Amino acid sequence: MVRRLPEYLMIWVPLLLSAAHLISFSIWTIWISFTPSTLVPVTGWVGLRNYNSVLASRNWQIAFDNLLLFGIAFVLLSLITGLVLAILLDQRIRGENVLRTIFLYPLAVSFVVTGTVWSWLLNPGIGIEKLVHDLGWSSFHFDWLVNRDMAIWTIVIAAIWQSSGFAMALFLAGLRSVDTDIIRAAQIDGAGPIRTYWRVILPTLWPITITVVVVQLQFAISAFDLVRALTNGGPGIATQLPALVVYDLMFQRSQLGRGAAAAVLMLLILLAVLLPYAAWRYVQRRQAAHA
Amino acid sequence: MAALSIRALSKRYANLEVLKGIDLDIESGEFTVLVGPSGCGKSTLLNIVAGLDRASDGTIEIGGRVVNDVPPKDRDIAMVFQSYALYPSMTVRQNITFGMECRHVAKAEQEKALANVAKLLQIEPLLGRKPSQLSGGQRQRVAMGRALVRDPLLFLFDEPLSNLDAKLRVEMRMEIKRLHQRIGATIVYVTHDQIEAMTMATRIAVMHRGVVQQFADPDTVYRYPANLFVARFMGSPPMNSMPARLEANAGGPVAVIGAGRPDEVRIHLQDYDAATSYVGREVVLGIRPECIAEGDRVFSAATGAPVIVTAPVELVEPTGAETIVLLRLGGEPAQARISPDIRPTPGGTASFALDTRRICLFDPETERLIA
Amino acid sequence: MAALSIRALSKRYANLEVLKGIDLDIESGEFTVLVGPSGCGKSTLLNIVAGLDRASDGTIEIGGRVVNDVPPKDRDIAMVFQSYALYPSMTVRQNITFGMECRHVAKAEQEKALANVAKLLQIEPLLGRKPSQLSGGQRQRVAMGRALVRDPLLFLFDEPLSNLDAKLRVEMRMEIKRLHQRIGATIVYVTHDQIEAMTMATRIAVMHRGVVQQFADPDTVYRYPANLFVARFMGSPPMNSMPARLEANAGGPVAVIGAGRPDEVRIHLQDYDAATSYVGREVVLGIRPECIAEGDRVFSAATGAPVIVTAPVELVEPTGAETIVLLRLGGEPAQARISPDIRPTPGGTASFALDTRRICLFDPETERLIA
Amino acid sequence: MRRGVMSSDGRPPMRDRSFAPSRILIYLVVTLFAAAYLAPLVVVVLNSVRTNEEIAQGSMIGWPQHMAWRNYLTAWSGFCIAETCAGIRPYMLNSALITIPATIFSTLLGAVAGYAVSLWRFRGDNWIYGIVTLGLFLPQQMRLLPWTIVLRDIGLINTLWGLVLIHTIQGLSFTVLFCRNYYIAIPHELIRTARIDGAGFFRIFWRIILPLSSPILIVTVIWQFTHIWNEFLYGVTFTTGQQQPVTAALIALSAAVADIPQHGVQSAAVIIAALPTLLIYLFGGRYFVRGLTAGAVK
Amino acid sequence: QGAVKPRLTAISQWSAGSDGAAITALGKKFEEKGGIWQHSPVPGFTTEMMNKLRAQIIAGDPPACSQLKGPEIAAWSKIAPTVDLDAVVAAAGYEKVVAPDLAKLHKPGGKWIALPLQIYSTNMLFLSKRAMDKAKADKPPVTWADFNDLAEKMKTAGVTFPVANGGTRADDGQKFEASLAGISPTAYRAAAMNLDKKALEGPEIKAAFAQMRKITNWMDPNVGAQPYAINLKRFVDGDMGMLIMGGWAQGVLRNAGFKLDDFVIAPGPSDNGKPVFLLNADAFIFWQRKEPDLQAGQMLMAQLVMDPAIQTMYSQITGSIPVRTDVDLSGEGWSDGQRRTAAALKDAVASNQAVLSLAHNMAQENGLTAAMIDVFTEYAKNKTITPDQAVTRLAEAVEGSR
Ligand SMILES: Nc1ncnc2c1ncn2[C@@H]1O[C@H](COP(=O)(O)OP(=O)(O)OP(=O)(O)O)[C@@H](O)[C@H]1O
Ligand SMILES: Nc1ncnc2c1ncn2[C@@H]1O[C@H](COP(=O)(O)OP(=O)(O)OP(=O)(O)O)[C@@H](O)[C@H]1O
Ligand SMILES: [Mg+2]
Ligand SMILES: [Mg+2]
Repeated sequence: MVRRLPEYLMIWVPLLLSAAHLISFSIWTIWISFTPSTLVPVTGWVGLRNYNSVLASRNWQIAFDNLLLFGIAFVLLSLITGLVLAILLDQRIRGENVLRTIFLYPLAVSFVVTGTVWSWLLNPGIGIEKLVHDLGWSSFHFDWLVNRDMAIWTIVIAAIWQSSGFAMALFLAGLRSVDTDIIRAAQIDGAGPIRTYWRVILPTLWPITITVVVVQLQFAISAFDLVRALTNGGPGIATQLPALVVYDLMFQRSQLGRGAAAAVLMLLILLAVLLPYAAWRYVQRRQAAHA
Repeated sequence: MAALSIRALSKRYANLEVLKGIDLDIESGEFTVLVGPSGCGKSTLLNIVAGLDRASDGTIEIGGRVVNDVPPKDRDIAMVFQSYALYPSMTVRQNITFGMECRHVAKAEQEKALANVAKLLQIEPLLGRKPSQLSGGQRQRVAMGRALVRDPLLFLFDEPLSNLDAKLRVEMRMEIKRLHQRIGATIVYVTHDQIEAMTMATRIAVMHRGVVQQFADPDTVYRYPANLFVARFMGSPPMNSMPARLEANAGGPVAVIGAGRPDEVRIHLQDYDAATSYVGREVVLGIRPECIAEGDRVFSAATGAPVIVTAPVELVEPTGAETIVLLRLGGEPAQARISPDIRPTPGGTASFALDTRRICLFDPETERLIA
Repeated sequence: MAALSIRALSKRYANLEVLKGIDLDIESGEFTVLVGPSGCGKSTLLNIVAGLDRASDGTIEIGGRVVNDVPPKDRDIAMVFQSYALYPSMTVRQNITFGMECRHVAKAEQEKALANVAKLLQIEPLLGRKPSQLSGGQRQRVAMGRALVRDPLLFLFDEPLSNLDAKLRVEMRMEIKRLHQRIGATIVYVTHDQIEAMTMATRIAVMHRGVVQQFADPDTVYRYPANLFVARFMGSPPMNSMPARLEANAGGPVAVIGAGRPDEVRIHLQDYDAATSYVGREVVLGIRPECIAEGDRVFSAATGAPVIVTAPVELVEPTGAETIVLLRLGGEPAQARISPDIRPTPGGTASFALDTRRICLFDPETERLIA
Repeated sequence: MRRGVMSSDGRPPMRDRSFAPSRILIYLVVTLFAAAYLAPLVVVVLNSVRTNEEIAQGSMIGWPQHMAWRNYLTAWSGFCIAETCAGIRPYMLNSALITIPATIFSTLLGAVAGYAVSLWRFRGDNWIYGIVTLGLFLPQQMRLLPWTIVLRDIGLINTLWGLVLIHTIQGLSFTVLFCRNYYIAIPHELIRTARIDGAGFFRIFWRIILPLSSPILIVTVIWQFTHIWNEFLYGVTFTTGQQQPVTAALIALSAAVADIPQHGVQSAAVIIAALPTLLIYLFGGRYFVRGLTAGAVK
Repeated sequence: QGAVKPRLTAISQWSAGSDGAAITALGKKFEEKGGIWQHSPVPGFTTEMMNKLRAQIIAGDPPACSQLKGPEIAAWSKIAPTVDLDAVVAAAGYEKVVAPDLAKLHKPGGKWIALPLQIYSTNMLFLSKRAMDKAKADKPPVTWADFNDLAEKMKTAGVTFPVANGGTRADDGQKFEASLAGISPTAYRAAAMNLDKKALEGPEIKAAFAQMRKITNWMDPNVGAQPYAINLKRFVDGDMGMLIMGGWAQGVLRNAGFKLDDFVIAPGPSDNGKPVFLLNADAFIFWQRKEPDLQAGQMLMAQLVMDPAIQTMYSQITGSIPVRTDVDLSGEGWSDGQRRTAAALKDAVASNQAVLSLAHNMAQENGLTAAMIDVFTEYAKNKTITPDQAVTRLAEAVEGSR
């Protein structure tokens, strides 16, 4: 036992620190969500009051609706974008390395910068719309950023720009690891490129797809910096998202208890996404074990 | 009619010439086996025939039509891969019908063809399963089914049995052979297992370094290997080869192994007319291990008495069904296959009978069979 | 002294009993081969001996010391894996000396041991290379070197040759055998290649479903298989087995195959005393394919004349060195190995000689050898 | 083991022999995508050499009238954050001082833990591994205050080491996940042989596993480096004045709400600040894709 | 004292621009007096600054003084001990020169714990000279009716957007508070400052929302979340007409290179003709420290902040007006706008029309303010919300975050 102490320390200390901080922080937040804390954490018990007021607030309701829309639209579109890019790059095209770098580099950029730059580009007064107007096409209209109904889509655009490279990378790797013989078999069977992709190659990618969906969903749910820099929840409160609401309540509005309640609600949303995934993984592993 | 004609086919990858002027004519209904060591170009040749790779030079005709520029799906071929290459996301049923679906075959017809093949291969109970739920042998059978359902001009098999264990391999080998006899298809079959080659082929093409070394029926390949490479490649343990001198003699030439040594071995060559021109020169003498047996063996159908020699024994390996003995003939090492219940002592000497009817002589320069 | 003693060893994984009370005593200097079909527990047993897995029950002694609780590195063993498991990031030299480095052997001593081993295995020119720059055979040799350099009480080999091609396998087989003879090490060797087992072992342990079916020298295993499983597992093609009736007769019992049929085959059992108690009962008769040969074959050292039968031929498979014939004896299917130049016609009949000295009888209930 | 996932051989000819029109279409679409992905970068680069006046009088998108290279000088060492007029240079250094150790620690510890979880197995490993990877999903806003309390209690508040600690521990979620998924594909025989050879946990790690780990280490290093480098919230909350990371300096430049925006200098600063991460992707991108496959698709 | 060298640790969000310049100048003065100035700017939103402050308070290491304003002073003073400044304030005779409403905010428990530094009015009206020329107007509007007339005139005269604007939350808040305060300072006091339930649902609120809708209709809808400063050029060029903004816009305009005669500054519209002053004051709160040098630093800082010369210097840099009502603005270095602002403040104080800005967190604690601004900003961006609905929503928002 003593002989193996260093290795136990090396294994357990980091893992335990990591696990412990996650568990204790979560418990702490849950506790705070039941207290009347405002500026700083205080003890006390207010039952579900914080939850009720968060759930009743327009901010949260809009944020929740937005999350549904944003989550679904962003995940689907970035999945499709990533897949399309991967398939295009898979065609043995010239300059693949350069293109791959181009699609990946947004990952290197901070969300704040992404949000700021896209807010320039998408702003009709100073960005693309103005450019097109100055070029002479004055009826061109692209004002999503300041349009209540469309502003959420600007976040979708910026988020896709930033993270579809990740999906692309995973899909590309997946495409490249498909057994060549299978593709050859399909050719001999008489399948054209489209049918080959659709029927033979893509169905083998769905474990990757699940990974991509989970990672992107996690991104969608915790999207914060990007939104703050791009729309800051506006126009009005049209692009509120739960992460924004949590931060706002906790730190801007000094309503720590409510913020914690919102955070706990966010965690519940996360669990709603993760539990089915975990269950799926479990079933997968069970099946693998039986095969 | 030639089902497949390959003329002056070559294939280069950058600076590497993988196939060098291959010529092959395969008749309809033939079972041709391509054998050769790893990397000799077997798969490349098959892929070019299938249209999955392009030839650098030469022409390919399938059923009398030049197909160099015809895409794989229009070549009327079916192919079975070593890895089976079953579509992992489709059921067995879908795997088999996918090709028909691509060719827009009517549903009813698909069903009929599927039912036939499934019955033939006895995979009816598996139709609803995914490939991952099948055993190796079952997968192999499904891969066969996918090819069989097409009824093509030409079947291409790329080492279809090499992923199976020994027992299953023997079974599937017989099954494929029976299948060939039943449907009379034209088959080109790649393997590097010589037993498979010998037992299944109507003709064997032995390849080495991108060149077809010999293309003949199995007996000819085994009995009269075109050169030393073929001689050594076919058969396990391989044919023994040793330098020998041809001397003139009354009843035809005599091959002398270890000439001048006290234990020199003299072999009268019977019916080996071509040998006369080599009299007085060095040759390479090839003798198969099964032609060296224990001293009291009577080789069946032998017309004359075997040559009996006494030779030093170096190593004895009983395999149960026979005993492999490493001995020295005129100082040259050779392997013998003797009866399982005879176990000479390593280090001592023993008497061996040589079946001299099956001896091959090779030119030491060109390594070609002297014939 | 027993180099390795295994007593009542069992291993359970959750609800699966992989090893069921294994007992083995292996003498110092022995070459023990573990054979058995895939999944029978060979690797599990080896891993437990190596200390990489824990036994659920039973004890293991190495060199007289109970090692159940000794970590692998202190058991004084060396192990070679099927995958070789060479350290990919180290050179050959480092791969071989890594173990000594771990045991803090002095540099000079390391060098000496390395030089010895490298010379023995002829890998001196490879010492500076990485495993990825080696061929299969070379890798195998390095893996051996890593084990040899330790000079341990016990060598464990887990299918060390199964990743090599046929030719290399034969060569390496001989090399390992020579090595064993030279250094006289105690070796436990796992394989599922019976030729390897037969030719290398001083004793073979045949395993099936977590139980040792037979533990004996190769000849005994081949000649007197303890039960039908062993009989069928060892040998390729496997031993023919068919139901037969024992009838009393003057010169000892007679086994009748297909009794009552016009083509019944009657075999006088010589020297098979144990058979008498089964007279009048059904048994399973086992006869090896090489004991069925063409009609004019003289089995060497045979004391009596062979039984000659005329039997229908179903399938003929010439392999070059011999011809495998599927025939029917008294209606029961059987395989025969006959001379390569004899090719009976499938569908017709031919005459076969049976070597009756080597017949085995099995109890149909217990499937055990009647002995 | 990871045989040529990205190698280009083995592609069937189907994909490179398609008839010309479809090739042209493919190139067209790829080019359009590439243009869209590059647009923001181009805009920032152009703006970085435009003067503030030029931007204020025109729009954010435009060709520079005269190259205002000064912007880079100002951004690098000129502009003021309150009384300090040193540009973003000192803050770049701070970011490096936080990012480099945190990246190294989280990668190394993650590698050891991933190695332990995947190749050694111990009681409860799956549980703890599951919890640790859940950390990927815990929103960081939620952790800000607890970290404050923790840093206070261990006396690391307002120090760079406090941030290193935070990023190391939080980074473990990612590094452990990816390292484990990578190591799980390493043959167990390697470990077994080494154990018989007499090597212990650490020797096996250092001598055998680590040399095999470069693909996944590249992934975790790239990932950790960019995330920590780009982090802002903890960076401003847990540092003071001269210790702040470069993201804080960038924000200081852009969030002067009551002033004329300094878009030119801001753009130049953004580019300088993003250079380390951009370069990392530029040079490491290819390995990133390769290692990602190994690490993520399990 | 004497032996220790005064030292001050301070945090603020003033990191750049004129704010940065002003605090830097203040630091210089502090150092001239022999102190050690350790200012730590926290860039970003106010939230980040407060996060930082909170973190330091939780860590038991608050700065000697920090930027904080309005009712937050009272709120934060409850979570950590503050310095009693009564003695220094009394010594400087400061209390009588500070507007009473303002003074109250800085002595929540009856004792001075924080000191205001500068004052802005958030409802100043900036008029573009060129736009006025286009509309042939020469006088700034006094009432909302005047304002609306002028806007219409500008619109017809070809000014694309009669109202220049930004798109931030504070911007939208300012539009409302300017409207309401201009319509009725009394109602503003009751509703915005005292959260009187009845006043919150009163007719003035509805009228204010109606006025705000008019204003937003004249604004450029494309501004998005950009700050108002992005439009300064269009404003000066006469493409936009009027800007309702805090006094700080003057400094920004001048920093951007525009001249004083490019624009006119006037008090925001007030229907009763007398200026309404929406007070926004920046302040420092002083946290209790044990270190003698910090304590000395705090005293020094307090003296400096109250010093008329320092206040003059500070306001001249930022464009604000001094907290002290006794500073003479007639001299060099003051702009007309500042003078007019100071005069307006005096008038407003006299007529009890100086009220605390809601949009800039002077009237309510942050939570309430943010909840109310939610309503304003949504109303500004969503023209389908009727003033009636807005009134209801505002009342609900107040109720919901009490
Ligand atoms: N795309 C390629 N580029 C370059 N060389 C190649 C390529 N494909 C195959 N080769 C080379 O061509 C030679 C023949 O390969 P091929 O696959 O046909 O061998 P094979 O006879 O099928 O071997 P095996 O029995 O191992 O399957 C090999 O040396 C191989 O390295
Ligand atoms: N960790 C494990 N958990 C559960 N079952 C296991 C585990 N390891 C091995 N087994 C099972 O134990 C049995 C024996 O496995 P083992 O690897 O010893 O077989 P083997 O004889 O070496 O087979 P092969 O010839 O294929 O190598 C198999 O059925 C296997 O599925
Ligand atoms: Mg091949
Ligand atoms: Mg095994």
